[in-house]
Amino acid sequence: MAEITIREAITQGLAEAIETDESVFIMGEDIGEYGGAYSITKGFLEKYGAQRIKDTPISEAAFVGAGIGAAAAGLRPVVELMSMSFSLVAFDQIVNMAANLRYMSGGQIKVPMVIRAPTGAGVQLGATHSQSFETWLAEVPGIYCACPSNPHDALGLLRSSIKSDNPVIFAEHSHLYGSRGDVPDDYYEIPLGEGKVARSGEDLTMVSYGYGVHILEQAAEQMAQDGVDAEIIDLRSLSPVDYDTIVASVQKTGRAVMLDTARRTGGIMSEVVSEVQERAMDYLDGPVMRVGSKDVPWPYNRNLEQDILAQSDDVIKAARKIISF
Amino acid sequence: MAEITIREAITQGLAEAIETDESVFIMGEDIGEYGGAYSITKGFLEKYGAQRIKDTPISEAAFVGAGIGAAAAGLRPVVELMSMSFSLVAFDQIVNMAANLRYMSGGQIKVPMVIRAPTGAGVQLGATHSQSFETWLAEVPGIYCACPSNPHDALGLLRSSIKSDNPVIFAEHSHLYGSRGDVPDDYYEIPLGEGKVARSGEDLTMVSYGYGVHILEQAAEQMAQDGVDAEIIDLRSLSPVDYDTIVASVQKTGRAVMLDTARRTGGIMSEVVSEVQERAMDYLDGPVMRVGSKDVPWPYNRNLEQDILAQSDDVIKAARKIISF
Amino acid sequence: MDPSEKPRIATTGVVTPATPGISPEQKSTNGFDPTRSSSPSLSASIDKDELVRMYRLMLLIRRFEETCGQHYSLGNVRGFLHLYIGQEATGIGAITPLEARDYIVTHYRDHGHALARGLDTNRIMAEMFGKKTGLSKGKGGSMHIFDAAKHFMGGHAIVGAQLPLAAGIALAQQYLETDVVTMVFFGDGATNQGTFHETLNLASVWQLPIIFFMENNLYGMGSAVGRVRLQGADFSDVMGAYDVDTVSVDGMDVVAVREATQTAIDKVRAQGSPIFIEAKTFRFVGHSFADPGDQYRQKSEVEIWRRRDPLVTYPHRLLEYGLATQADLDDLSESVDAEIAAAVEFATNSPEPDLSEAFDDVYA
Amino acid sequence: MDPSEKPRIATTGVVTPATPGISPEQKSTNGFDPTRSSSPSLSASIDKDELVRMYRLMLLIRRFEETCGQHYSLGNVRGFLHLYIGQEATGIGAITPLEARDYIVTHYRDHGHALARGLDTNRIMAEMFGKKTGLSKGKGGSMHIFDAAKHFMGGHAIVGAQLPLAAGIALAQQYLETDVVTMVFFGDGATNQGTFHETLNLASVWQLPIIFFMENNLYGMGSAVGRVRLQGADFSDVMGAYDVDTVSVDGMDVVAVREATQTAIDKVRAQGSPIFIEAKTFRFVGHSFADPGDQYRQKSEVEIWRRRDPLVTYPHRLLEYGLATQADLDDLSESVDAEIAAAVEFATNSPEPDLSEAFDDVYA
Ligand SMILES: Cc1ncc(C[n+]2csc(CCOP(=O)(O)OP(=O)(O)O)c2C)c(N)n1
Ligand SMILES: Cc1ncc(C[n+]2csc(CCOP(=O)(O)OP(=O)(O)O)c2C)c(N)n1
Ligand SMILES: [Mg+2]
Ligand SMILES: [Mg+2]
Repeated sequence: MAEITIREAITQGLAEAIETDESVFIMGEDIGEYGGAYSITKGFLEKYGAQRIKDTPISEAAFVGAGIGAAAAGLRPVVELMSMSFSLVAFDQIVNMAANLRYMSGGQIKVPMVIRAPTGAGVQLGATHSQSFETWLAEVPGIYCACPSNPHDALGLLRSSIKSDNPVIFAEHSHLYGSRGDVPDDYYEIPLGEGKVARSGEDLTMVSYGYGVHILEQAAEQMAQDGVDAEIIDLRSLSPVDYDTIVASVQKTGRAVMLDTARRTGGIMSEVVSEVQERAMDYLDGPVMRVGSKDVPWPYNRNLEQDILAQSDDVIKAARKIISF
Repeated sequence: MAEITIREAITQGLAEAIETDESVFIMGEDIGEYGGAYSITKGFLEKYGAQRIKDTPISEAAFVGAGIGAAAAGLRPVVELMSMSFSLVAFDQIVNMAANLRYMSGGQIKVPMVIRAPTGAGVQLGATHSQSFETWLAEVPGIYCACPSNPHDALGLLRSSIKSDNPVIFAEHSHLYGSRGDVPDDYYEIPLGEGKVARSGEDLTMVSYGYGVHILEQAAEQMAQDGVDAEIIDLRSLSPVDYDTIVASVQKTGRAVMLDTARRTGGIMSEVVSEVQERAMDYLDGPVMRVGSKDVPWPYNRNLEQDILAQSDDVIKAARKIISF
Repeated sequence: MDPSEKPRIATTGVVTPATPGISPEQKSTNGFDPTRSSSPSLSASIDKDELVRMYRLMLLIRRFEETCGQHYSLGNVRGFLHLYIGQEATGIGAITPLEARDYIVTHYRDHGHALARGLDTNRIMAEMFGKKTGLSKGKGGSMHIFDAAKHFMGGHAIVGAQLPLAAGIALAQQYLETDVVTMVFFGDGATNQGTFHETLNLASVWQLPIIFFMENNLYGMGSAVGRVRLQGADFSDVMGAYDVDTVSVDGMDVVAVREATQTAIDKVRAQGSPIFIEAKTFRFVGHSFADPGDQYRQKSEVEIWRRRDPLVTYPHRLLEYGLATQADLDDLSESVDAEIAAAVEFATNSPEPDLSEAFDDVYA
Repeated sequence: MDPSEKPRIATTGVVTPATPGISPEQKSTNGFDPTRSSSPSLSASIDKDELVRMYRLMLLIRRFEETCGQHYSLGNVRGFLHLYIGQEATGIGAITPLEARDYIVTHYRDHGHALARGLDTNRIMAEMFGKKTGLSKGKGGSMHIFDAAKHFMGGHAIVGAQLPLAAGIALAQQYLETDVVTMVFFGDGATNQGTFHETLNLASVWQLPIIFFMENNLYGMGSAVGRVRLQGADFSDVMGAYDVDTVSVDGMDVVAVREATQTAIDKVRAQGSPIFIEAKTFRFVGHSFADPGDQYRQKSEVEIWRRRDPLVTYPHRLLEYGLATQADLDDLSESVDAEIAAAVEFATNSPEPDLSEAFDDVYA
C-alpha cells in the first residue's frame, strides 16, 4: 500500500501496460520530448523509446483516427488529448468511427483504444478550454467512459480501460492530478460500469464522479453537522452507468441529488436523473435533484468562474429542497 | 392560405429572406448547380446568382467556420449541411466558435447564422448517416435550435431563425419534407423557444418535436379509442425549451411521456424529463416517462431499423405504465 | 504464353496531368487523348491468365453494379447506393496486385473494391439486401462492406474519414515490423476534407507504408473538381507539401493502373514510405442511384468518357492480341452472369437478421 | 528626413528557405546568417517618425509581456499565458501597414498583435487581470482579446480554429465589395490542423482577399517543426497545392516584414486574391508561462536567436542611421514604462465584474 497522487497512478498504469503488453503504445501531442502537458508521461520517451511513445503533430482528427486504425489492426493504443476540449476536432472520428465500426461491420472489428484527456473547468482557461465532452461521448453506444475520483480508482480503471476491447474515454479532472490516496501493492482492476458507495448514509443519496465526488464529500460533512446522513455514490464510469447501485441506494433513502461538475444542461446527470426517477419513482419522497455548473460558457474571471462552478453549497441547497434540515 | 409541403415552406422561407435582406446568402455542398441534395434550393443559383448561392467544397469545418466569420462581419449566412450527421466534422466550429464567440468577446460579436440540415433515421442509411446531433447542439449555451413538425411552423421558425442575431441549428427531419399543411398567406413568425399545444387533452401530457409529433398524433388517436385523452405539446424549439408550456400541461394532467425520435440516451428528452420532474413533481402521479429510439448504432436492415426507431406503440406502452387503459 | 505473342509493353502508367489552355473536349477527358480510347495498354509482366482474369473481375463489377441498380428499383437494396460503373479498370488495376496480407480501406463507393478483393459475391449481395448472411450481417449496407479476414476494412460513409483509419492500420504494420502495405481509396472530393491533409502529413512525417489511392472521377457528387479547387483536376502539386511520391495514371486503362500500382506497392513494401496514386477516371452514372447525373454535366462529356469504357476497350484489346477468343469472352460473360444470378438468389433466399441482433455487436 | 541621410533600401523581404545539408547552427536559425544579427534593414519607403514609432510599439510589447509574466507570478494574471517575446518585429511589421478598416484575426498568442493594432493598453491589461474594464469584460482573458470596433476579431484558443473565421470575414468583404483586407495569424504548428488546409483551399478557390500570416517560430509548444512535418521548417512547397502566392520573410527584421506585408496588402487589396506570408521568427521564452522552454530545445539555439533580438538590433540600427538619438530612445523607453505602469494601475484599480455579468452576453 502506498500513498500516491492520481497523476502518479495514471503514470504507473501506463508504464505497467507498456511494460507488460507489447501491443500497447501511447500517442499524443508533446507526450514525448516535452513529457506531456500535465507531465503524465515524463521520462517515458527516454525509457520506452519512440516506437512506444509517439509524439504527434497537432492533428487530433488524424491521430485519434490513426489510433482507431491501429486498434482495428490489433494494437492497443492509448491516445492522449491535451484537453478534453480538443476532442471536438476529432469528434467525427470518435463518434462515427470508433463507436460505430464494430456495429457497421457486423462485429468484425474491435477497437481496443483508450482516449485519455484532462477535463473540467476551474483554472480560468475560458470558454473553449474548460469543457467536459466526456458527458456527450459517454452517451454514444459503443463507447465506454471512465472518470476516476481517486488514485486507487484511477489505476484500477485505467487497467480495465486498456484491457477493454472497446474504445474507452478516460476523463481526468485536472483539479485531481495532485489528489492523494492509497493504492494497494497487489494487482487489481476496477471493472468499467461498476459504481461504488463512497460513503454510506440513510437520509439522502448523492451521486457524482471524478471531482464531483470531492464536492459531495464536503457537502456530506457539512450536512452531517445538521444531522443529515448522506450516502455518496461514486459512479466511476459514465458508461455504462451503474444504475443498480444508484437505484438500490435511492430505494433506501428515498431522496436523491445528482451532481455534474460539467454544465447542468447536457451533463450526464440529465440521463441519470431521467432514468432513476423512472426506475425508482415509487420510493422517491420528492424529485430527483440535479445540480451542475451554470448554463453559460466558461468565463475567464475567477469570481465568475467560481460562481458558475457547481459547489458544495449548491448540493446542500438542492438537498434542502427535498429534505428539511 | 395554401397547402404546401415542408420542403416548399423551407424553400419559400429561404427565397423570401434572399429577396428581402441583402445580407442573407446561402452556402453549402451542391446547393447550387446540383440544386441541393434534398432539392430545397433547386433553381436558386439560376435565379439569385452565385454571390447569394454559394456552392462549397466538401469542407464542413471550413465553410461552417466561414459562415461564422461572415456573420461576425455583418452578414446573415444560411449554411446547409447535407446531413446533420456531417455536423460532427464541424463540431469544433459550431460548439467552440459559433456558441462562444459572443461570450468570450464580452458581447462584442454577434453570430447571426442559421445551420440547416436534414436529420433523423429511418431510411436505412446506417450508423454514420442517421444521427440527430441537434440534440447535443441544443444543449450548448449560445445556440438556439428549431425543429419544425409541419410547414406552418417550418416557415415561421425559419423566418425567426434567419432574423435571430444568434446561431440557430435548424433541424429538418428527412421524413417530413413531403409532409403537407396549410400556410397562411400573411406574414407571420414563430418565435424561437415557443412550444405549442398541438392537441389538448386532460389525461396525459405527451411532448415531442419534429417527426416525433406525428408519432404522438398516431398514439393519441389510438389512445382516444381507449378513452384516454392525451395532450400533445410540440416543442418546435429544442433551445430554448418552452418549459412553461410543458409544466402547465403536466400540472393539469399529472402524467407525462416525452418522446425523442433520436436515441433515448443523449436525446433532448433526458433534459426535459429531468427538468420537468423537478419543477412539477408535486403534480405528478407517476414518473415522467422517456421514450426514444433504442440505444444502439443505426443498422442498415429495414426490420432492425424499424425496431429500433421509437414508434407510437412505444409511446402507448410508456403511457400504460403511468395510466391504466 | 508464347513470347512471340507478347503484346507491346506499356512503358509506364504515368501520364502528365492536364495543362491549362487545353480545349474543352480535352478538358473533359482530363488530359487524355480520346482517340486513345480503343487502346488500353497490355503488358508482358502480367501473364495471360491474369490479364483475362482481370477482365472477368471488371465484368463482374459492371454486372454486379447494374444488378444492384435493378434491385434498388425493386426495393431490395435501400439506403444510398453509389455505383462504380465506369471506374472498374481503376479498382481492378489497383487491387489485383495486392497480396492477401495487405490491407484495403475505402469509402462508400465500395462494391467494386470488394469484388476486386475477392470478397464473396454472395455475401456482398446479401449485405446489399440487408440480410443476415451479409458480410456485415445486414447492419452495414452498401456503404459499409467489411471483410476483416480478407483485410478489407470498410466501406466508410463520411467523406475523408477513412484516411486516418488507414494511416493507423499502416502505423500498426510499421509498429509490428511487417512488410504489409495498406491501400486507401478516396475521391477527388475527399481532398477537400481536413483529414486528407492531416493524414498525408502523418504518413509523410512518420513514413508510413501506405498507398493513398485517389480515384479522380472529376466530380464530387455534383461538384466538378474545377469548382472546388483552383487547380481543378490537376493534382500534381498537391503532394509537394508532404514530400510524398506521386504517380498519375490513366484510370481507364487497367493494365496501366496495375503496373503503376505494382511499382508503388513494391516500393512501399521495400521502403515503408507512402506513395500517392491518382487515377484519372470517370463514373458513367449518377453519384448515387438517386442522382440521374445529368444536371451538372453535359451528355457529351459522359459520351467522351464512355468511348473509353474499359469494358469495351479492354476485351477488344484482348481479342486483338489473341489473348482471348470471342468464345472465351462469351464463356466468361456467362460465368459472370451465373455468379451474379447465384448471388441474387443467395441474397433473396437468405433470412433477415433476427430482431435481437440489433443489440449485438455494439460492444466487444 | 534629409534624403542624404537615407538608409540603404532593403531590396526585398523575401528570403530563400533553408536548404537541406546546412549546418546545425544554420538550421537552428532557420536559414539565416547569424552574422546578419545586428543589421535589420531600413527603408526609405517608411518615414522616420514611423520607423521610430515601430520601435516604440515593439518595446511596448516586450515590456507588456514581461509585466504580464510578473503579474502571472503574482497571481493577478491567470489561466494560460502565451508570451510574444522574441516575435515583436513580426507582429509590428505585419500589422502597422494595415488600414483601420482591415480585419485581424489571431490565436492565443495575441497580446502583441493587440498592442500592434493600437488596442487600448489599459483595457488589454485589464482583460489580462480579468477585470470588468477589460476588452472582453474579463470573460475572455489572455487568449481571447477582442476589439470589434478596431476590427480585431480575437484571440482564439483552439489551434487552427481561427482560420475559417477569418475566411468568413474575408468572404463578407468580397460579398460587400469592399477593399478591406483580412489578416489571420497562426503558428507553424497550426499548419497540421485540417482547418488550415480546408481554409486555404476555400480562400484559393473563392479568391478571397485574405493574408495568411504564419509566424514560424520553429516550435509548436514542445514540438520542433521538423518532428511534425517531413520538410521541417521549409514551407516553400505548402502553397503549391492551392496556387496561393507565398512570401517568406525574416521575422526578426521589422522593416523587412513591413515591406513584404505592405506589398502583399496592396496586392490583396487590388486583386482580391489570397497571399500567404511566412515570417521566420522565434519565441525566446517558453510556450506558455508554465513552460520554462528549455526541455525540448538547446540553450545554444535560443542564444543564437537572441543575438538577433529585434529589441537590440533595431534600435542599434536607428542610432547608426541617425534616425534617433540615445536620448530619444531613453525618452521613448520611459514613456513605454509609464504606459505599462498606468495600465497595471488601471487594471489593478478596476472593479471585478459583477457576478450577474456571468449571465450576460450568452445570446444577442
Ligand atoms: C463529411 C461529409 N460531407 C458530405 C458527405 C456527402 N457526400 C457523400 S459522397 C460525396 C462526394 C464525394 O466525392 P468524391 O470524394 O470525389 O468521391 P466520388 O463520390 O466521386 O467517388 C459527398 C459530398 C459525406 N458523406 N460526408
Ligand atoms: C486543437 C488544439 N490542439 C492542441 C492545443 C494545445 N496547443 C495550444 S498552442 C499549441 C502549439 C501551437 O503551435 P504553433 O501553431 O506553432 O503556435 P505558437 O504557439 O508557436 O505561436 C498547442 C499544441 C490547442 N489549443 N488546440
Ligand atoms: Mg469524385
Ligand atoms: Mg510555433
